[in-house]
Amino acid sequence: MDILGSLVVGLSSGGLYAAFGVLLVLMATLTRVINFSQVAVGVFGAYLSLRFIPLDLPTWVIILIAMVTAAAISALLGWIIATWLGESSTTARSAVTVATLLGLISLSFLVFGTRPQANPPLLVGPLFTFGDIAVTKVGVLMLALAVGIAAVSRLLLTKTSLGVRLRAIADRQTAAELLGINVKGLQLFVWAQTGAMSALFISIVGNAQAGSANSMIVLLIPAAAAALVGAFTNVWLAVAGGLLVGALQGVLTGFPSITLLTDWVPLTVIVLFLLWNQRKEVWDVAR
Amino acid sequence: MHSSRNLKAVAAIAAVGALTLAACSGTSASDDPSSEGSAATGDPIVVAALSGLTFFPEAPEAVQAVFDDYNAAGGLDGRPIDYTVYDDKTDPAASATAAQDALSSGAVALVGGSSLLDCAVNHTTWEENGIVSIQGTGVDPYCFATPNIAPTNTGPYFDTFATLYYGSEELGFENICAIMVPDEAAAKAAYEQAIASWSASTGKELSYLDTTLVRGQASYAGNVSSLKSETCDALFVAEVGDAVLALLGEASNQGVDLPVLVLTSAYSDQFAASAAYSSDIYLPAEWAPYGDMTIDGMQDWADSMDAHGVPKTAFSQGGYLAAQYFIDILESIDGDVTRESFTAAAKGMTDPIDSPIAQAPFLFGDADFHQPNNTAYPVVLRAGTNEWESLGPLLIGDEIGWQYSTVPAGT
Amino acid sequence: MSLVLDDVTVRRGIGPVISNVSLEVEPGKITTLVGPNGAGKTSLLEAISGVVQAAGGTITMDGTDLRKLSRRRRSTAGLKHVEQGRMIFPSLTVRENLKLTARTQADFEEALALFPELEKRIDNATVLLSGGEQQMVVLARAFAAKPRYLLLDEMSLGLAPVVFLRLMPIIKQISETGVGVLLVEQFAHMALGVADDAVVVTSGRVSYQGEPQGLLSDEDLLKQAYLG
Amino acid sequence: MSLADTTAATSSRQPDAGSPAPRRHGPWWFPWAVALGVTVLATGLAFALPDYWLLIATSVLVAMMSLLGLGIVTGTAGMIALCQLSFAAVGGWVMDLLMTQTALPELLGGAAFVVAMLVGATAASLLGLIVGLPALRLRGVNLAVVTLGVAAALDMTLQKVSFPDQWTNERVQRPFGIPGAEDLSGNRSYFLFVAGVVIIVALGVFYLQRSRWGAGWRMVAFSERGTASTGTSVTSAKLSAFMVSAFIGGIAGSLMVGQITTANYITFQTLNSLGLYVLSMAVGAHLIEMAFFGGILFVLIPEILKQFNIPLEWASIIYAVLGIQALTTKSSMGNDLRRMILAWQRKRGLNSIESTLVSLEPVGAPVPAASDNVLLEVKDLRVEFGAVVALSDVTMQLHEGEILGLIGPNGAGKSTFVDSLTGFLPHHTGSVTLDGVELDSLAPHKIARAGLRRTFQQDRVPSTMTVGAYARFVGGKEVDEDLIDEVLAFFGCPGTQAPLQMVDVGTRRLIEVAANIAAGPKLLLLDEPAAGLSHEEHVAFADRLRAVPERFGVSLLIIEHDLDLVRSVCSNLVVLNFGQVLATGRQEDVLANPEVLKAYMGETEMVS
Repeated sequence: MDILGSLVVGLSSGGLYAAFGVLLVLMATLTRVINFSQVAVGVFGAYLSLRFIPLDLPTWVIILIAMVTAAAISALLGWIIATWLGESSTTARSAVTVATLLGLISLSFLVFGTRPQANPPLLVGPLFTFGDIAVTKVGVLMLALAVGIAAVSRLLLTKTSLGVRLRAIADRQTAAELLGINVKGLQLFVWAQTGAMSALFISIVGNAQAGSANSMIVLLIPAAAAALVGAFTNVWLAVAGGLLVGALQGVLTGFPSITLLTDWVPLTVIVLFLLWNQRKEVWDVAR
Repeated sequence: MHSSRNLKAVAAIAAVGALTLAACSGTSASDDPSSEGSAATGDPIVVAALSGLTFFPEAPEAVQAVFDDYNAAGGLDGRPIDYTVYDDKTDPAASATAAQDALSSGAVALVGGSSLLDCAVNHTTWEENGIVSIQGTGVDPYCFATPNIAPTNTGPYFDTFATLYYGSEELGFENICAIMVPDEAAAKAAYEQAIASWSASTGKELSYLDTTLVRGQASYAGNVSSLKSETCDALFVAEVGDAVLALLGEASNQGVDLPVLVLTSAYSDQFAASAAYSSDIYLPAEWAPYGDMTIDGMQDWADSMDAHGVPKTAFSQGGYLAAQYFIDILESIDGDVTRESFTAAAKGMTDPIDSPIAQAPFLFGDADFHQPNNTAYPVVLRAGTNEWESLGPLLIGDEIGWQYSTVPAGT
Repeated sequence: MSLVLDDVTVRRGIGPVISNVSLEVEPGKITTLVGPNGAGKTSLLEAISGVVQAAGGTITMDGTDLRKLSRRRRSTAGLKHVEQGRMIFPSLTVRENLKLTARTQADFEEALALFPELEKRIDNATVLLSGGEQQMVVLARAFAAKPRYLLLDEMSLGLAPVVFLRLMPIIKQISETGVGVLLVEQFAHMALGVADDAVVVTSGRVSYQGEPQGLLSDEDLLKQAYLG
Repeated sequence: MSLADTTAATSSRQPDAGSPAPRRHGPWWFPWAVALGVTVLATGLAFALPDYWLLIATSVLVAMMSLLGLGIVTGTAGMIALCQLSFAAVGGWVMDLLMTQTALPELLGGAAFVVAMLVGATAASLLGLIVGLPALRLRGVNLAVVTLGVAAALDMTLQKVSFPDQWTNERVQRPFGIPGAEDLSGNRSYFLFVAGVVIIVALGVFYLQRSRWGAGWRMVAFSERGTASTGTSVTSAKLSAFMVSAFIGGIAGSLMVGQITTANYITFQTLNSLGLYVLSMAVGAHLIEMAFFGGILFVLIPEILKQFNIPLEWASIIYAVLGIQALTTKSSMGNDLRRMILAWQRKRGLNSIESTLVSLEPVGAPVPAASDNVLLEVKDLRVEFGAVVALSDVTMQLHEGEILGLIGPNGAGKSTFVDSLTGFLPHHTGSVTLDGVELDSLAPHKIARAGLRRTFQQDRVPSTMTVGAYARFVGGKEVDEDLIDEVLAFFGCPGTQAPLQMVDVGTRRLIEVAANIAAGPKLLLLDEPAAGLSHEEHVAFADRLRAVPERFGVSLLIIEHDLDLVRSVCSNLVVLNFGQVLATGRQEDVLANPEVLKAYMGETEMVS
């Protein structure tokens, strides 16, 4: 398969990875948490919203319910971390999200069962095709969302007073607090926003990629890999990382002879990239 | 809320180092004295099952429903059936433990089990301890290839054969492309045997076979895109419901609209409601289509399920049948009901039990392997609808060249 | 109406770093706190602003019990703590740093007017500024919030004395607008020069409290206080 | 160790002469007694437990094994590792392969299982090495993401290749002819076998935790800089943690496979690894008894739920809640328990630990004189942070045998100077040579090994160790135990048995100084060693420091604010101001230099 073709295939799922990757980067920079529950809250919110389908509500209301639910769960998680682990290390803060991931997966089995969720995708079909290669609508939308969120967050962070406060918190949390900035409130805002976005993404892809609670882990891993490419600091590299992971996955399935290596290649590529990118020695604390 | 109570219980019991906790006892099926005057109250007959409760709760629920009715009607000469389901968490270690649990409960037989790996893990234990299992839904190949297990369902390997056969012979697809998750080596071999059996019967070959899938794949983009460059007029997918949905979702996104042949595990209302695919989806139902009340026995089944609040699905059909078969064999026993006498009765069966629901008579008997059910009833989910439609006619394995496989493993 | 510390004790780890300290900061006046390194001066400021919790005693600001408030509430109530080590937000520009606290354009301009030299660097990221300019940003930022009380910790840290000299009159100017300033300094003479009150802390206890002139005229006392 | 012992050991001027050797490891027989007790208990249980509970008890032991391994990475070394069952899977897979696809069982008979298990565990530890390799660069939580990726990738690989017993439909033979899972008598013997393995591994972990490696893991969890400065590579500490953890995980995997005699990828799924991780945080699995308790919880919570017919998913939710509770309170059941025991001991007066520095008789050594040999030569050292020049053209010398003082006002660049000398700021220009050896391009731990050590302003002494374990770790492999006792006693530090958790911060820093002296570097940099000490302790500390070069052969460079201390121990001084050397020379001359006082105090009037 040619390079262009594989990139296009990568776009199909890579857009989603990129979108989640951007959320993970935003969370890492603005709240100092690598959020292992990022996908889980979205899936949980989306599944819960499906319960409202029998009420014959318009689709946008269903999605809104998903987003609000996910935002609430995410904000609750953020509140727990901000309240008890406000000054703790990123590792300690992130560890809590591992526990919530476990809890959300199990809760999802209990509440929603394990059958496929009636979670119809919002967008189906290719946007356009040339030859055997199809550019999928959902891939393009996801990529657009990833780039859009990256761009909007950048604008928000540089052009608005809210953004300036968020950056101040990211720079020095205690100093920001001493200036009277509502650190906890703003961090909860970030948690809620990224939670809502997660639910939106899951509602868009529907059960084409999130058919069961398993997707809470299954989608997290490539998304985290994408964010890792951006070293959890650079949204644009995370977008590129998402596409890279998607493309590698897509291309490698074309080579059944190396099927055993296929699952390891994306991880290896990313780790090698990071080892190269972070080749400067970094110490755990400034001094 | 359950949770706080559970936590307290856990804390209290864990704190005293609860290894000394009394040996486990399954909760017994509560007799319902209010229903009929003749409810069974005698010495209970203990029956057990292993099930991945999270994944297949309906099969054992259906068994319980049948037994409740049976007990209410007086049981076996006043002796009720005491039925316990052991959750194997779809985990081999838990399954092995649950097997010991079931054995030490004094169960005379295992009825209506439904687990992804129970047969593979425990079949030697059943053999060693002289107990038979009338599996509700058997999945792994050992369910169909060992002496002490006889499932009521046909299993994914016959399903594979039947759905391919229906595709090539009835629907006339010339170029079937297949995507399947091989799971374990034994299952992979069993699938390969099923495909070989289809080729032997029809003289056809798959145009394309992709066995690189794994459970819980993040994306099927690559699999679908590889498929697109092949010549296919139908797509066979061997995966469970949610994975099939995800794969078909990706296929739709990439503009694939081939007719699809899937396995019976997709046969549910949820699947029908969730699928958004622009072509027909065919599958071989293991029993009479669960929505078709015109078939003999289906109304009884539906009434029983409704009375006990069990969902009417293919899985509850399996459980219902397993329980019915069990009672039939139970009532054929002369003298004391024990594990030994039940096993002897099952293995000594010569007259099959007729069942219109299964559409094939059930015989345990003394064979090295059992696959009493080898029929499939084709159904379809038409593009744009969300209800399964019965197609028929019934496919009977013996008539269309199905070759039983006796040794499941080996590559 | 003042910032009053009564019998305050602060613990870090196992032992107290500040024991039974009482002092008062009046609006419009500068109270200068000197003492050897490790005397607990920074810990005292942190206890006032809430970075650490005081272990004992009372801290009130214009009658409000500060110990009951979170550090953010203390800040919004009008207490601004300028921490040691030039706590700029490196990725923010000078303008953004000031806008962070300035509620009105007038506040912003008034704060900027303290240091007209910042105007030509207004859209530069603060990380690119010199140490002195960074300290100016930090001071202007605190002033832009229109505080009632200002805690200044070691403004001179790493600054050339000539730069620090530039800051002193500004601090005086700020206090003259009615702000109560608690100034912790190592450059004792300069800091005492603008002080209205002087406090010396050694080994976590107040060893001198009174007129800054009294301290300045007693070299031995000062040297003792200063060098430990 | 009681207070009386401490005083006895420290009040002697020459502790090496005739004072009783202090206990170092607690009673040596203690772990063996526990092991024996557990063996007896396990044997009793094997015969007393009903069949079903025997299986449960076996599962408890296997879960404990997984947690023991995990505890090393998560609890001891402080990293997030989400692939513990991947290690188990690799161990189990290799064992399975050897047992079902090779002639090993025929060759070795009953012992084949044990050999295969060890080979499997070794293979698992190789995977541990590979997983740990990104630790070369990726710090903190990024490594967690990698472990999660490994868990998922291995999950998929296992699905594709299957466990080898499935290839030929053959069961794995249990060790020593123990019958398979279908036979109840087999389960009894297998339980005993598992108990035996667990006891051996637990003993191994017990001694490892107390070894240099174990100390290294604790140090890494507490401070990477602190670890490097003791001459231990942070990378190898992390790698060894991963490797040992994976090795034990591999053994757990073999035991799991042996329990059911066939295996399947589902047992080793990522989700289960997450559950184990969360549980290990909740119980504090770095403590052996807590790993055991965690094993009980891991198996018993689902069992109890089963009894009440509650869906087993609640078990994971309970782990999650316990985990969140533990993480948010920054503690674990194990740590809570230990803390309670320590508090109780303190109440009983068993653990009154304080420095006796002031009660020591003064040595009365003079300020040491410098020899002619230049030990440390710094030329044109320059450090920039962005546009800010932190150090410019710093040139200085330190002679063998002297105590050189480095002074200067706050922010003058003193700490930057120490950091760049000891390798924590690799991007400096200029040259640093110690005894003729160029240090510039070396990593911090190499610099420490070359004989240049440092202490830190902040507390870098992990509270999770005993004084002795810490001192032995800092002292290095070849350190003489008697020398450790001598130096600790020389500085009036608590005895080696004292847990650092019970020691106040000021005393911890004395212990840091003492341990670094015992390590025998050519030169030791002390970064504000006297902060946190009382005036009396200052005086006693200075008195002891003056004797160090002569007595222990260690030259000192002291960075200090406290001019009293500097005056009383240093022969020569270097003054830094604004990153430049302002003055250098004999102490009296430098302190009399008006420029110095001006810089130091900001005022010329201070000269008096």
